Amino acid sequence: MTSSSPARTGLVLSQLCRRVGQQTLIDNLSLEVAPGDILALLGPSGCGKSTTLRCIAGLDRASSGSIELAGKEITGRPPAERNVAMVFQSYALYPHLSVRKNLSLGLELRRVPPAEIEEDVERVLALLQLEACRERKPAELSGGQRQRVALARALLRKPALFLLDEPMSNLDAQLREDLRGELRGILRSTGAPVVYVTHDQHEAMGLADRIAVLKAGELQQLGAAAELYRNPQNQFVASFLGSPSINLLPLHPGALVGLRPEHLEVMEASRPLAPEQAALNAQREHLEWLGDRVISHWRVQGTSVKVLSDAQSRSAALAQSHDGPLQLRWTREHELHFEQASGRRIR
Amino acid sequence: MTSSSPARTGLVLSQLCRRVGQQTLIDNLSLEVAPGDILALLGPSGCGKSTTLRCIAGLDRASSGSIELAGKEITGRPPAERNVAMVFQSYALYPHLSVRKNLSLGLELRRVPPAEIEEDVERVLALLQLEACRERKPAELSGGQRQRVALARALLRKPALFLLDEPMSNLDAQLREDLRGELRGILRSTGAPVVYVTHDQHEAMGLADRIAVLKAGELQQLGAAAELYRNPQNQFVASFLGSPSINLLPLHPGALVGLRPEHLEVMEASRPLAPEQAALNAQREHLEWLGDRVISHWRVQGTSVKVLSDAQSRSAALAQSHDGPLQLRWTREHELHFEQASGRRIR
Amino acid sequence: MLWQLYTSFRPSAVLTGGGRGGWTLEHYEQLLNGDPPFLTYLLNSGIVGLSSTALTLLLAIPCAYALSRMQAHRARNISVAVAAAAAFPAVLLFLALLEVARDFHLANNLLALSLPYAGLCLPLAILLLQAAFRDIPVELEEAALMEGMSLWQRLRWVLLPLMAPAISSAALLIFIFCWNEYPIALTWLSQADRLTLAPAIARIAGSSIFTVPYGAFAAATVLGSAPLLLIMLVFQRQIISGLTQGAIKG
Amino acid sequence: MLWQLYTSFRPSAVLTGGGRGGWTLEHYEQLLNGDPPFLTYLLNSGIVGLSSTALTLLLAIPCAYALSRMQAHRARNISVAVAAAAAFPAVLLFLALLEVARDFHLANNLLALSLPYAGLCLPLAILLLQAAFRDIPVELEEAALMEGMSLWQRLRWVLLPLMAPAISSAALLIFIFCWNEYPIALTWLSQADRLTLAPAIARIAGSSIFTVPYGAFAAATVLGSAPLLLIMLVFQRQIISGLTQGAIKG
Repeated sequence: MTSSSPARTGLVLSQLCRRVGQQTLIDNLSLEVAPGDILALLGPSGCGKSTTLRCIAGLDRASSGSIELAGKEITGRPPAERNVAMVFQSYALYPHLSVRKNLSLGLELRRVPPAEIEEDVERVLALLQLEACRERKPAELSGGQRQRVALARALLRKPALFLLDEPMSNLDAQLREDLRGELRGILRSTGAPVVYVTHDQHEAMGLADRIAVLKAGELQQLGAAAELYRNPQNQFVASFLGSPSINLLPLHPGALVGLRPEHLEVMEASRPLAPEQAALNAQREHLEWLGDRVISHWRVQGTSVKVLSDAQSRSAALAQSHDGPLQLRWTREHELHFEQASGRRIR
Repeated sequence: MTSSSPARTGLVLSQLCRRVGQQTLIDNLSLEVAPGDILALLGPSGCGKSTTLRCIAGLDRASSGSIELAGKEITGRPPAERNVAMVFQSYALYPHLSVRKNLSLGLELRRVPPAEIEEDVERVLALLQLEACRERKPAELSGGQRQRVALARALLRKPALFLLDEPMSNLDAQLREDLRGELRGILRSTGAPVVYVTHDQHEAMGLADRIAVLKAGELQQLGAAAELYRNPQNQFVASFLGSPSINLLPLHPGALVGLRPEHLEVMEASRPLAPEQAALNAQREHLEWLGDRVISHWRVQGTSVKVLSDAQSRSAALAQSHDGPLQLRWTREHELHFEQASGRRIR
Repeated sequence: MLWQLYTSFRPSAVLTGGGRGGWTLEHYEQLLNGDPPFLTYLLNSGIVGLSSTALTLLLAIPCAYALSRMQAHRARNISVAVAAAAAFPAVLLFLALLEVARDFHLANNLLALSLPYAGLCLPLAILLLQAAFRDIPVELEEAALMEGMSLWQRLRWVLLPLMAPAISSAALLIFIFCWNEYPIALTWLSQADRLTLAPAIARIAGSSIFTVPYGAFAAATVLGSAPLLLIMLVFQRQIISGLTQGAIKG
Repeated sequence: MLWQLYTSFRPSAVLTGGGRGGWTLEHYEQLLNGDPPFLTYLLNSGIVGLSSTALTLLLAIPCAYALSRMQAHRARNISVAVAAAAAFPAVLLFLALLEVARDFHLANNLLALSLPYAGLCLPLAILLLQAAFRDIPVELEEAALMEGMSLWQRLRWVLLPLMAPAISSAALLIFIFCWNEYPIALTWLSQADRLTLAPAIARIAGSSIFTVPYGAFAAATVLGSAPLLLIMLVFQRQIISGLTQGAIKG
């Protein structure tokens, strides 16, 4: 399903840097995105993900390194010559123009024949189910419709690369989830490489073929969602992915042991421990119901630990009951070990 | 853990209505929130949840109905006399004043003795770990710190009721999750009733004791998170809670059958069907990896169906493999039936 | 204002104190048939106002755009300098301007009068338009840039349409300033048929305040302000649509 | 401006064409020792400027606040009316004002002069401040309301501090207008020791343009604009801090 072999015909970033004054916003970033591949740039705010996107678009200047698209070096070229389309976080629709004019203006100014514009616009309007709001102004549209118009404007360009800057962040949580699959399908169908910036791990995992996790301008890890989740290379990636986030316990000197909340089990302290398992005594704090699952909060050796269990599971039942001392247990193979100083994965 | 018996000493809304022109923003809303109880008002944007909060605060006028707080009717009273504290979505910190002054200004103007103010402010600063930014201006704080200052300002008032209007919506997803438990603990410790407005189901489920789901100004259902999830009274509540949202299939004339994605199992069509089970043939579309779980998308009788499985489960393995016709199976007792016209739960 | 309207229709005899009388158009007739007729003044003021407004906007729009897109720090310093220029007392420039007019033979040239007017209005216009440009999200322009639009196309299709309300109000302010401006017009213009409204009315009022022909003065006042009110009414729709647009955007 | 500075330090003989000469302070001496001394004019202008500014702001702030908190539709109509008032040509009011001055014995009263000045500045000040009030998020005021603050406390502690940059620039504009205003001052003030700067300088320039004492005029110009530049420098920090504050907020 995922074509992760990067072809030279897609987007290639080599040792891209951007510095402003003393600050390094992007630090030696190398990436490849093949045609038809969706890459998510994921990280907290200020991690350099938007700056990277703006460098690729040509809106910000790279300090060093190169950007190649479809085999051509585009590093120094002005945005207009890069054949790249971008969907902005604010959508950046022209507020004084109708939806139709928003879509056609760029084509008209590039002297595309009117008949062709007409046909393309109608095709894209139909594809994104926007026919009904053809003559409306952006202010008269809902958030989801505005997002679709912005997407339609990008699609019309038939660009060599799509850039999307948190296109869902202005939408309701529910709508965001519903649109994820639709957006993925449309982006896939273009056959162009796609770079998708987001700070939302669910969005990145749900939409992208591969995820690049950034922190302070540096690439932390690049890979498929499942790979990053199961085999994080450092503590930052382990913490950033997963919800609720991974529990980090100082079980060994100089090292932190990461345990995913879903790998922990609640058990009576009196029950025998299997040889492949480890256990810690725990004090119950409180419960959060998440529909079909339950997060139980525990205090273990002075730190707070979360356990994620199915609502029907024995763990959930024990967490609710109020009798007897309880333990959290886990299988040792699920442990992720990190060096405490550097955060680097040890084993 | 949950004290859901509403006492007359908390907040009581009786048949609250707010109309503006032709529009009904709140439609006959009755609610009770006991002291120490956290109630979440949950719904999509425009459902009237913020308007309800503003009516309780006195910032908007109720058209009819009554609001009672701690046994006293406050419906027509000005906001200043209601003894209610509110945390705004934008935090509404005074940008020209330091954190300390932001906290103390209200008390100073109410002629609280300076020594008392000093003591209270220091106590709240310590509680919310804000000592270090005592002298900073709001613009110099991070999003999470701003939120805590807004919370601190509300706490200082020692009000009879806390109102929170999407206090997390300006924070990163990760931070939001981390702060949930902390916020819950702090609100709980005040012993006052709390009304918490949000459009995020996870936030509502994670924070509140009870959730009131609103749609177009009307109360849809009120109850604990687990109750709403397992036993929704109509299609709207069923769809709004749960992520990914419930699958709705037109299996019977005039009715929709709701099936939660985690209740569906992927199975080879050739395997025998248990008597308590039902099944439908399905066409695989694509997969989303969510760390420890997988959402597989299927086409069933022309509609799109989502299945949520553990990443290690047999369903996930089958969804990835490419051989043989597959079925989605479920136990009949998990079916939720809704009347197609009204969306009302039938059984 | 209403009193002026009333005065302008009363016979002179009544106004100077003697007797009672009916309504009259004598003042208006007097004005319109004067030498040169009053319409000449209106026309002159119109020419000066329009040319000054056009010239000011032509210069102010590029300056304001450049300032709004500059680095915050540099733009701020330049803005303060521009504000300082705006604050420079115009009265103190009269004499220098007069010499310029003489040396370059620009006296009694209505279009040339728009040069000092534009100079005087420019700083304020730049500040007004700069604020409006800054209110347009940069992302809008970046989107246009990504679509391959040139600077001129971005201005023409994206920025200026969004600036319409701000440009309208700036234009209105400039026009009103030029229409009412008195001291420079007084010194630059001496030929009777080249006078703009303000010096013309002042001339009607006469040099001493005790010999004022009230009726004629009132009539001139009415005639002189009528076009401005007319423009206000025309622009009103513009201004309202501007305000509405802002409301929707916000 | 620089040329004026230069002229003001040259002897009269040089300026009128005859001979060469060094630098001189004669024009300044002449001015400062005149009867009344030039400082009187500066002082008069200062009094008029300050009192007008204070009066205007006192009236404009409540109006602007009320307008900014009104329903959008009603506020818009009133704003248009205010804008129309701002556009009314001041020149055309001179005569009416003059009669008011005579009837109420306000001529030669400097504080009374601030009445027409405030009247003229009020519409623009209201519009400026209204825009600034609208930029303050309503939630800030609601938060203060929830904290139990009265209207006055909200204004004093929350709104006005945030308005400081807008109020400063409005005050500056009003002050500059009053400082430079010429026609009304000319007609209201006749006593030599009550003149404000603009009519005083005009008097120095004389009635005919061919007998201008260039040196004295230039010196007066320099002295007249120096305080304004000084105020600009003082306000500069205010304006810059205002701009910075805006940047952080945005």
